[in-house]
Amino acid sequence: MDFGKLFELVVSSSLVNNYVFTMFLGLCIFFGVTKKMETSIGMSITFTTVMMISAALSWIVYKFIMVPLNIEFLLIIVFIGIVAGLVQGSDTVMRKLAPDLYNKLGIYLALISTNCIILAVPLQSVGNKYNFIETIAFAFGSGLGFSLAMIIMASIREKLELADVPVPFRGLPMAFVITGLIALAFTGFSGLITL
Amino acid sequence: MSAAGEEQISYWELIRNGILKENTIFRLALSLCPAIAVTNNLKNGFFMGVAVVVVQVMVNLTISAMRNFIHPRIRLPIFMLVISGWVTIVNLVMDAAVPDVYKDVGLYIQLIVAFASILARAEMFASKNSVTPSVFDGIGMGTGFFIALMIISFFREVVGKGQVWGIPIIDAKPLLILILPAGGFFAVGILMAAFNWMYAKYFSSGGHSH
Amino acid sequence: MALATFKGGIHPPDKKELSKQRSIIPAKSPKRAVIPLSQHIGAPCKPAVTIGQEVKKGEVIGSPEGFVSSPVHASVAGKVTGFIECPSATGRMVQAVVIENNETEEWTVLKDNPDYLSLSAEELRAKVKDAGIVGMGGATFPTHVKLSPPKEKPIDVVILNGAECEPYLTADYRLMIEKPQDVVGGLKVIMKIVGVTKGFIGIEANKPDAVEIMTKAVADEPNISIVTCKVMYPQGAEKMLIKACVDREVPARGLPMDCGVVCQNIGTAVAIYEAARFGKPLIERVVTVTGEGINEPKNLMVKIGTLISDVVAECGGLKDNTAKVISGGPMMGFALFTLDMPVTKGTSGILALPESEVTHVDKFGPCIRCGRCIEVCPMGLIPSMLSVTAEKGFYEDAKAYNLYDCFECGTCTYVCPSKRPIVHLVRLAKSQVKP
Amino acid sequence: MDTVRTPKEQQLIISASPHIRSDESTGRIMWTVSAALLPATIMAAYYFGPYAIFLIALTVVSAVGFEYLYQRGMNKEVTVTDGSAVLTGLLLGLNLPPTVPFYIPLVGSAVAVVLTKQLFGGLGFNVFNPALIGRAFLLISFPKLMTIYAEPTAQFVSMDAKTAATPLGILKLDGIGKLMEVYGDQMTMYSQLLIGNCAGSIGETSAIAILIGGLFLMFRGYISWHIPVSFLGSAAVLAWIFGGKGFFTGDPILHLLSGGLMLGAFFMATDYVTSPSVKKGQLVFGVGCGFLTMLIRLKGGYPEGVMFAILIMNCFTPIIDRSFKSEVFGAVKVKKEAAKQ
Repeated sequence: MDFGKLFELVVSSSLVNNYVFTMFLGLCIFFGVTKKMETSIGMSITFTTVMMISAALSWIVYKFIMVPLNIEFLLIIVFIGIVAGLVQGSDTVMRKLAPDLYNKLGIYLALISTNCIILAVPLQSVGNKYNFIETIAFAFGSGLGFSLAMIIMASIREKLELADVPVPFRGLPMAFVITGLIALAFTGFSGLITL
Repeated sequence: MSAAGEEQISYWELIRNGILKENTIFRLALSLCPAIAVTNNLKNGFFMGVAVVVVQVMVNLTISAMRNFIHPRIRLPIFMLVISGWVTIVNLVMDAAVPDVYKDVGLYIQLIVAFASILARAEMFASKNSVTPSVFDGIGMGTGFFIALMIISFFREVVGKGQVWGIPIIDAKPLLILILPAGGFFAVGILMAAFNWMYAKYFSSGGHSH
Repeated sequence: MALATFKGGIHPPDKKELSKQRSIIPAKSPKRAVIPLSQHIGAPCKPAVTIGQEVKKGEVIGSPEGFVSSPVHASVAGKVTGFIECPSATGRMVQAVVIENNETEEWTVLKDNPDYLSLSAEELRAKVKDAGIVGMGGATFPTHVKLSPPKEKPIDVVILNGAECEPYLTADYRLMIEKPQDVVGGLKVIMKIVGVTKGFIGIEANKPDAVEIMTKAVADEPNISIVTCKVMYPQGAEKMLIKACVDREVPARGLPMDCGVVCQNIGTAVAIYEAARFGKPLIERVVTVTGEGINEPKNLMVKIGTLISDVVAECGGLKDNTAKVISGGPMMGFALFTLDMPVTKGTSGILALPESEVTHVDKFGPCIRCGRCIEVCPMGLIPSMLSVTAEKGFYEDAKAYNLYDCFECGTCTYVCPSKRPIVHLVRLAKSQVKP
Repeated sequence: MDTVRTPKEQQLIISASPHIRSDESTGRIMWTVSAALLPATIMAAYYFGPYAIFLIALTVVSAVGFEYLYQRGMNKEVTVTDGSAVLTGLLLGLNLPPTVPFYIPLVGSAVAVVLTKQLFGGLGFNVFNPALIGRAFLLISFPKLMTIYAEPTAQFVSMDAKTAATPLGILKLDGIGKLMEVYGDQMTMYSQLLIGNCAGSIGETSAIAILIGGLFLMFRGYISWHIPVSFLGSAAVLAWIFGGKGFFTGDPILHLLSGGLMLGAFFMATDYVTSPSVKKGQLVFGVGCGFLTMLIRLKGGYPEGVMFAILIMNCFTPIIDRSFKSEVFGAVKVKKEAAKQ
């Protein structure tokens, strides 16, 4: 196993090709939960975990069921089924086995099922023909990047609560401008890793 | 006034509602990802918009048609199935019909399946109404989204490249940043603020409540 | 060796030269003394005299209600002519006894105790209580309460506060120069009351003559040492002084007794000495009348109940350019809206400042996060965030920035380049939320 | 008693304590920092001629103008005299290549003042350094124009100067060998970089001029040592370790003296509003800037990383501020006692 490649994959998917700042995915959740620091931290943990598990599951299903059966064109239906099933399943399991954790993070689970990043990760990993370990690394990096973006955004928005933003810009428009500025700063990472 | 006339008005209201009051992008702030990702030129924005309109209308149509046959407890999985079915069809059609556009927007076409707005309309409107209003609702919501995409991508292509649909129209140094990620956020943020300002000034008053 | 001090603090111009050289002289006895019944923190006194009653100097006219309270005595001999509502420095109205001075200056019977140190701690504490002594640095907390620490809080050190870090004020300085033995005597009484063997007197290094005189005065007292502190505002704040003298930190939101220390002001010590030695109640105090707006700055021994306007008149009156009159020092004192109020036990100074010396800013700028306030805050707080959260009405958020640890010393406000009224905003936030 | 005057009581000013204030003001800080950039501006005039000065002047004037127009337009109090717009304009001007066309400064200051500062609520609330966002926006928007650097002529003519690559540009494309070829030997290279005789942005080339201004600010207490020292220190250490072919063979002095590192460390990273306000946080911020600068210089797609490094660390400032609060007096003891129990 080439650890250098995996490391580059993580750095690339978290910083250089950050889902939020360069791919514009997960924006609904990104803007939705970053009003408070606590929520975005909870979301980060839940998200990264679900992302890695669903990417792994999807990879297995794709490789060992869909390819042999020659039903790759049903990709979307199958993957969304996996994500929905996984979220539903982990909801039930967590409620039974770890009620404390469920009380902390359970509310975020419900939000995840219709999120595009969760779906984009397996789609991209299939598209880029990653192997199993690479898929996990890619999912981890993407989750890390999304978490980073959410935490930065939450900290800035909390600070902005105290600021006197012009009325038409209050709320979402300003969040977009901030995201743009962060994206501009993150442009500095471009060219860091050329995969 | 005749009953038919009233119905006419309410259909118009449905479309107007989708375009203005509940504009998916500018007002409800849903399905934002493609609003930035595919809007760096008008052509991509156009086809993405068309894809969304088609999916929204067809999903509304399908669900309202079969609304009496779906058991409420399993309705969400069925909705998801319907949506992903239509997305798959649109996806395959796009790939075949406009391969150059599909190269750019393919991932986002596939991700229409995760649009909160489509599921929300299916749940809130189509599953409770008959086929005709559902189709009009679909057209309204889809068109609202379509128009928003067109505005954003027009703005970004003109300022960022000096072109419209790939045809140069302005002979000056463009602000390249607008077709890049960061500029996309700025463009949407500024257009959204402009839409808020206009909406507050011209549309929210005079009988149309918030 | 570096001088003892604490972390943070500022150097405002000390302006003590205005009144430094003026010896303490007795002020004229007022024709009418207006003596508030609430001159301390805690329950106000209830009147112990009736209208028309003749009283002598030192007679009790208000008796304490409850433990945290302190009696009030007549400062002149004469006839009680009425009870009125008079303004206090903080702007509240308080009940006061009016005594028409009969100019006899006749004292009530006082019990002399040449051998005061042989009295028991209990007897001494009772004397302090009966003399109506309160913290004279401005806090006016009843001293006998401070000298009765609960058993679970053992005290091993007494510190006298001779820092007098407020600019302009020289009352404690003059006492140290003129009555060093009384100061030491007071300290010894305090040490006896709380039963400790270690005493310190902390003096800022800008008063070398006071350090010298006090060092001489304690030459025969092996248990008492003089600590020269760095010139730094707010060196005279209890917590800062304790840190400087014995390197202990009073726990956050705690009291000095939580780290085994009792802290008293120089003026209080002298009053304690006089109470123990002569049985004399607290009816007069040293007031520094100073500032660029006063014609003749002076250190006066003023009878409690003398009107500030009379005191000011005795110092040649105000100059034409006077814009602000302050009770106390310029950092923590109160701006007065009228001079028609009496000197009380907590009035350490009367300060008249011309327009050029006071920065009164109608509008203030946004916080530019320069961090100056964080650097100077002696409590290690982040005043910038306190001010911003309070300004925007997020009072609950201010609690996350340790709102209640602020003792409003004003260093942050002094240094703020945007002229933000940080202390004022902190008070606002404190008034809006519960701890 | 009649001779004694008591002022009419209504005339007494009532306000909350403290009643005295230091004579420091926001305006004075901004103007002093601007003044500290004077040596760099003079060197810029010497090396890049009148057009460079015209560009700087244009940036300053337009930054002030945009702030004035915005505040008038939004019916806000006009605060252009506090000098913050002047400073933003000056910093942006000094960060432009000396040959850009006139509209570049205009776009840059509009972005800096309106998008980065005023939209956030004006001075004190912006999250990003306005001048740097202005420059980053320009660099992304006009990648060609913003990377044409003129050769310093040391003459007061420069309209059609010869173009030249910056030392860092040469280093990135052709390596250290080519750089040595250009300057002859190491000492000449250092001295030329020190006085600023090399291609680069208008105000960033002369390390010594910036250093004079920066040390002046430090001496006056307007900036503390924490950010510049940790920024420059970490950058130098990383340059030494990773800058060469093997480990520990890099040239830290070359990296310190070239590009915008000095200007960034003393004047941009130390911006009060966008850097952490607690000292410990400032050290973290400085080290982060140094690390990211060297990461981008050595591994990234751009030859210079100072601007992006500071902007990225600006993103983290609120988090750093949350994580590093100052130590409350007496709190340590409480913690220790709690641990004992």
